[in-house]
Amino acid sequence: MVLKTILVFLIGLLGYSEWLLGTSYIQRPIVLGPLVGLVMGDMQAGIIMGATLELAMIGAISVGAYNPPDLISGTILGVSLAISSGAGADAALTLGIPIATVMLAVDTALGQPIMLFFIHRCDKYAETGNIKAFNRCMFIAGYAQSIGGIICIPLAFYFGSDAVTKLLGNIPDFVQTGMDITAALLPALGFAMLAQTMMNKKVAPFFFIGFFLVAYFNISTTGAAVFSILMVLVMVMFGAFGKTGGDAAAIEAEVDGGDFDEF
Amino acid sequence: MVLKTILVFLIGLLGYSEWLLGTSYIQRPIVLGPLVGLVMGDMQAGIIMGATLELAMIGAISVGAYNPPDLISGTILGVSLAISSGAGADAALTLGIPIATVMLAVDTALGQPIMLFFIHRCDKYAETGNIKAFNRCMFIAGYAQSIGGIICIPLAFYFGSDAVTKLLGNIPDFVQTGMDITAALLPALGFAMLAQTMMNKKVAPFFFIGFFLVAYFNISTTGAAVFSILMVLVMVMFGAFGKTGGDAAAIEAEVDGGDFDEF
Amino acid sequence: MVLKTILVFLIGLLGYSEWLLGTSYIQRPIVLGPLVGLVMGDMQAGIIMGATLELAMIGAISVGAYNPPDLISGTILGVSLAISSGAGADAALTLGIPIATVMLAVDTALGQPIMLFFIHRCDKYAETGNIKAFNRCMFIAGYAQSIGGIICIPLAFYFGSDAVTKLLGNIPDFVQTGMDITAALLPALGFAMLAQTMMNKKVAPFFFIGFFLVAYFNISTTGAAVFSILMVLVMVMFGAFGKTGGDAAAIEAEVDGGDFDEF
Amino acid sequence: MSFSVHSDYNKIITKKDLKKVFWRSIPYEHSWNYERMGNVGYTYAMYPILKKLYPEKDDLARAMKRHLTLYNVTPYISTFPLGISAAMEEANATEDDFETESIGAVKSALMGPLSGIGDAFFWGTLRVIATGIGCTLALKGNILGPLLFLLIFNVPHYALRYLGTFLGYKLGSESIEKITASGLMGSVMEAASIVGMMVVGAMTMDMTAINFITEIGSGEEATTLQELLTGIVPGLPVLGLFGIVYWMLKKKLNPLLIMLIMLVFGIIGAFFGFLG
Amino acid sequence: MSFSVHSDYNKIITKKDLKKVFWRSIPYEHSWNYERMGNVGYTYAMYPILKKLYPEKDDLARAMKRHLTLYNVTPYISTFPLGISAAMEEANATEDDFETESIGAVKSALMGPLSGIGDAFFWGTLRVIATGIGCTLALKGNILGPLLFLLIFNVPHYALRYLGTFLGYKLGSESIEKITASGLMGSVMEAASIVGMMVVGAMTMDMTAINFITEIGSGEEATTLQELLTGIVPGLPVLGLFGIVYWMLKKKLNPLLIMLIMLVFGIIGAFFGFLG
Amino acid sequence: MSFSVHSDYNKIITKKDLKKVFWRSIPYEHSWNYERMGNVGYTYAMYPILKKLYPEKDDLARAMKRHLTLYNVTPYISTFPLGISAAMEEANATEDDFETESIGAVKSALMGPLSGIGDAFFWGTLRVIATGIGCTLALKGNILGPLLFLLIFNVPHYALRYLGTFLGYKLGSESIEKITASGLMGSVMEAASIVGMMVVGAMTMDMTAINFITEIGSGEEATTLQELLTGIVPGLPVLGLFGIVYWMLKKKLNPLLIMLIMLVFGIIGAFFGFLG
Ligand SMILES: OC[C@H]1O[C@H](O)[C@@H](O)[C@@H](O)[C@@H]1O
Ligand SMILES: OC[C@H]1O[C@H](O)[C@@H](O)[C@@H](O)[C@@H]1O
Ligand SMILES: OC[C@H]1O[C@H](O)[C@@H](O)[C@@H](O)[C@@H]1O
Repeated sequence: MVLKTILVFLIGLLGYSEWLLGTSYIQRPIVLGPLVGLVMGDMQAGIIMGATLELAMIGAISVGAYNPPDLISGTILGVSLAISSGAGADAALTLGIPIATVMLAVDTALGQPIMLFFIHRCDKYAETGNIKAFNRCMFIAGYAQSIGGIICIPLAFYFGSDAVTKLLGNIPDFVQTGMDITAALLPALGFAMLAQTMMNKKVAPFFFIGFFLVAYFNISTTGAAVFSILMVLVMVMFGAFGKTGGDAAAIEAEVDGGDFDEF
Repeated sequence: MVLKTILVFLIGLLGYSEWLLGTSYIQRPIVLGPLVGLVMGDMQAGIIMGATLELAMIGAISVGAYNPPDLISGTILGVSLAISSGAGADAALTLGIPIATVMLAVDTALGQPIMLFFIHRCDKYAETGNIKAFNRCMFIAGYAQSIGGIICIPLAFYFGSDAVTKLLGNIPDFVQTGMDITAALLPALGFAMLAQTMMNKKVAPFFFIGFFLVAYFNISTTGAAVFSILMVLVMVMFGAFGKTGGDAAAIEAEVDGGDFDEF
Repeated sequence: MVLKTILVFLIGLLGYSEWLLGTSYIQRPIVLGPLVGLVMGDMQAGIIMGATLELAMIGAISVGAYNPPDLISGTILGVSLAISSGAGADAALTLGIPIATVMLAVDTALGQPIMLFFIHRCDKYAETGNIKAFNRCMFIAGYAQSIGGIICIPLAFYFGSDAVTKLLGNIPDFVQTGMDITAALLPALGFAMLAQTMMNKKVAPFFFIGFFLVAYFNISTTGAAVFSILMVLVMVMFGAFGKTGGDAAAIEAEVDGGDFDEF
Repeated sequence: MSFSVHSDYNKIITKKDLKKVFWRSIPYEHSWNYERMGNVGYTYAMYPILKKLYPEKDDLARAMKRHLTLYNVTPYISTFPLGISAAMEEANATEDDFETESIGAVKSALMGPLSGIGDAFFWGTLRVIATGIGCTLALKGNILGPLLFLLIFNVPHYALRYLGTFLGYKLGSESIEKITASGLMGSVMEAASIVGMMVVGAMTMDMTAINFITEIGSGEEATTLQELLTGIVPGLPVLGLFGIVYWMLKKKLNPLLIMLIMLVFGIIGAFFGFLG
Repeated sequence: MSFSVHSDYNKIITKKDLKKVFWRSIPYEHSWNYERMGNVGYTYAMYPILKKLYPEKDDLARAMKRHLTLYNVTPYISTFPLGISAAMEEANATEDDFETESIGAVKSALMGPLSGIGDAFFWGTLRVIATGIGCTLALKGNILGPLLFLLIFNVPHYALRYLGTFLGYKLGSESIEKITASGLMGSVMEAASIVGMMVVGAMTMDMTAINFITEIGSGEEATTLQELLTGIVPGLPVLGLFGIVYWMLKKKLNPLLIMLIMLVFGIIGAFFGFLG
Repeated sequence: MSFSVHSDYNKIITKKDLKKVFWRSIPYEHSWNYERMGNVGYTYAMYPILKKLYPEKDDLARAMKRHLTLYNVTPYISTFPLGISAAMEEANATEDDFETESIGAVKSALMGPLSGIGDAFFWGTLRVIATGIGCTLALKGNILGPLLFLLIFNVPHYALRYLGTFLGYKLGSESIEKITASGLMGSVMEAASIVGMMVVGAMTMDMTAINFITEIGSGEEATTLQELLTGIVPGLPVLGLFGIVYWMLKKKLNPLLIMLIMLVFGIIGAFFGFLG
């Protein structure tokens, strides 16, 4: 049992290395399923269960800002429990999906804040030029976001997943909701930091043009890019650039230190 | 009965002073109801009936150009009749709402044209500097639009509202419809007068840009304002203003007295 | 029978001369019906059947790029068969509509390519200044697109339309579908040829602005025209033209022979 | 920029004058009409300012006429644009090169956005809250219902209406000073008139309506004249109406006459059923 | 500007020439094709004008080629752009510094809006009225049905078609005179070519269609290649098609050959089911 | 322009350096976070380039900081913008008048469009195909299922990721040369920063979300605070959030502190139910 637990732990680690290894899809159920099957002594079942979970979870990918359930813990625990209890592929589904959901909650509530702490350490080390520490923090940050899964997979496998899930289920709902809300707010910080490096009086209006093109007309970012490129081309053709617009210069001089900086 | 009629008339007058008194909501059923109750000797009933009407009419507010039923006559006559006939809050509703609708028709058909006559007197007195007359016309104009209600409330109360409503119901339908149509046309006159004070060759295209932004993309006026501000900011930044564009000047010289003035 | 066949053929020819004669609606069922009736000896029936088909086919007009069923063959054969078999107006419908549909297929599959061949001859003759040949090709081109109907109407009338329709029905489906698809592709060729006569660096971005205004916001071509006129007016007012923008000139010099020409 | 509402009164207008504007803003909606909306009310509230700034009768008349053009704003914050107008009129009266048209342009540019915000807050939020609380009590016959209803709405209402006057004046006079100092007055005036013009264009489309309901065709092909026209260019009927009225004004037709023509047109349209 | 349709004929083109244009506009749609639509018909109608303006064979050939580019307009008002083109060709033939490209630019800019108005009026309104009246009578077997049908439609049709010729010419020549006098010819040409280009871009998207129906994935995730491409950028497939054709033309491929390639592509697409 | 991917390496960066970038792009998403997304991964991949270009420790630190701003792109084509950045950094290190800000502007401008294309191809197409084939086999218990799944996806993935590096570098360095030669560097930089700014604005709206679910009113009149705010101006809540955060950064608040404030705000919002 201890050996199996270790092996299962390693499969989990492999899954959580997905992004370290090029986002190459090694974390998908169709890949992890067989490995778990091998450990549990029934690879055939592992392949089939993996494919079943894969199809059921085909929509669970992260594009943009959507955060899918944690397929890794779901697959590993679901498949291993199903095989050990002699149940079929359906059981892997019924066991795996709630685990994946709970673990997503744990990871957002616990993993994300820890991760962001290390991301901010990277900023510091970049400034001091300590590249080793930078790399280390990056490495840790990546695993930190999966801290829940990394700890829970072996525990749940060893002690039975029921016990662990119940325990974790005690995190109050509002904490998870709050974390989800925060995850949606956070890009504002990233974009604000980015905008600050680019902002000056002359380009500021364009930030808002892009913003409101999306807000009012519901077009995609690509659409905003298409129109901004065409607009800039027209401006170039009609000589908007190059001449240091007398007005603009005067305005900069005037409003500098004025309201905009306070914004 | 005569005393009560006078009191009811005064309540009506108070209601129609709503806009003179800061649009402070004294005309709402929840406020007028209790006053009518007091006059009719059952304030408790007035409060309840007022609140009932208030909730039923919660959507009857004038935002932009929508013209709601005349709540004042509806409330006063509805509540007073319901109380005097010993009926409940429901009766106030069933009596009040048709009255409010008929009175709206009377006020649009009769009140609005009279009002506009006095509004135009204001223009004249502003020009001659006769401020007293200006104020008087403003005062009259405001009550003129409610002329129907002001006259009808005491009459209906005294003679029974059935008789009066029937009488007024004889206004042909097409007159009311016609007045409603005209009310929607009239802003064109106001905006044309406003545009005329602002129009010149250089800004004329922007009138149409604003117009068609709303017409084609169905955005709000605020949206048009947002985009126009951003556009103007860009123009300022890139020095569109200040230089008396050679072309523009030439064009003005050329087309002056040309087609546009005829528009 | 031969005389009638000739007369029916002439009616067909008249119908297919619709566009030669000013698109004056002589091809509509309501007009052709009576003529066919006259030939068949029952003008009254022809009038009624024509009107019946007319109403049923009221939507079958070509506006923009939509290609309606071939009403000419449908009406002529439908009405003549219905009258000769002593059936009523309903029969004219049931017979006429499938014929119109099959003939549309034949005309797109056969007529269009032949027509385009002659259209391209016109280009050649315009260049060599051979105006007679130009006119001849134009004349032929117009009838070429209706080649199916012109041949089939007398044949079908003489041999019975069943036989002919069956014969034509043997054109495989995918050919007709393919022709329909091609018809929708062809404007790209026309517009590309047109664009090539107008394209230069300074106006190229505007092609894309027009294109994407329609693609992203789903407005009509007229809408794109409205906004482009307003935009150009603003540019004129603020002096975008006339000065040979230093930048623009430099760019032209630079990118000439560059990527854009390869596009 | 601190958030104190008190500005320096170093020209002609005093705090007392602005207080008058506040008081006279109260009947602002009394004369609200379908032709030029709050124009008379606005002018009424501006009167003390204009009177003081323009001792000459002719100047005063011209100034009043200036404010008698169409205006619309949520009444509860009407003092804010009034304050700005006061500051601009003051600049107009005291500075030589001030472009008088900018007063109207700025007013116009603010109409739409201010109404959007004001309506959302007062009609959409505060009123709904007041009605909710008031009715809950009143339905039980409690006289506190109507009283609370009035208080919940009117305390913030009058507070904001009062503050708005000074806020508007302060914003107006400070901006004018800044812009004058920067020597960009010309550009800013032009920019303001462009924004004003666009907002007027947008509002014309937004607030005017004409609907030709004449049916064309029958059965499935049936459509109305309105659909046909807006199918060519959305807003065409409104634009046509606006164009005709604009042309009539150019031809010096009396606005009252134009109004009567519109009235007759509307009633005829309803009678024959081509308008709806 | 008065509304008389008669212009001064003080250059080369006479009223008689324009009448010829009107007559030759009648077969305008006879050679309507999917590639360049009304191009041949337009050129046919322009011929008498071009013939007169360009006595040199080479000039004439070049002028005809100029009008053989894609054109589309409601046939009943085709004479209006024809009249404008006539005036512009005249200016081109008589003035030295006239930019020939502007003839095509103005034509292109008018395509979309004129068709919009023309279709709405003739196809959408007049035809429906004529059909309604005609059918009501004809259904009772009355021969007046078809006759009235033709008259109701064609009397206004030919009246407008006739007038359009002179109106277009007048508008064209007067505008040219005005613009020449103002010395702004250069700006106006540039402006016209911009509007023309935008309209051509808009129509390319509007009137070309290509639909890759290949399915990708299955079940709930199923989508088509078309949806995927337009999901990245709407109009991408049409733009790609246009780009390829444009590139082929640049490479001097014969348009007839390009057409054949498209035909083969379309049929193969239908056969293998990747186009629909 | 030929389509060979090999460029001349005539400055500092060599092919070997770019290969390092490719290898180091592999863990790109490992440190993907909700605050600045792929920033650390991007910097990690850029490191060998930066190290070589900026021997001075200070310069290097500044360069790294430059790339630690928010970045997002489909991981499989991350090497393409990395290649461009490499070329631009090289120009920055070797040319005197290079505007450093343009490096970030170009990166930002490419974020949205590249992600759109990359996601559609990799997530939308290739993955779905791989899953389809893989699962069909695996459901029968065939071990080829998972293997084919991995191969079908990863062979094109790594091929494109590898090529992208050199393609990006080539495009970047060639464009820079061309632009430098034309003397238009200034204009292009300005143009790039405008496009970048617009894309950042668009993405801020696209990728940030805040939803005030507090209900206002009851019954039919019921609405939420969110609807009220977006009814005034769509995107207002997101813009407000962005504005506050921007202001906090201006006030030199530590980003980590800001993040904590947001976290607390989010959890309180969830607890009291005003956010959702
Ligand atoms: O829309 C602004 C404003 O318009 C009119 O003045 C009235 O309907 C007001 O109630 C409203 O606040
Ligand atoms: O849309 C304009 C025009 O397009 C084509 O030429 C035909 O469909 C005509 O019937 C139509 O009027
Ligand atoms: O949208 C681009 C990109 O965004 C994030 O980085 C992740 O969701 C990726 O999977 C995705 O490709």
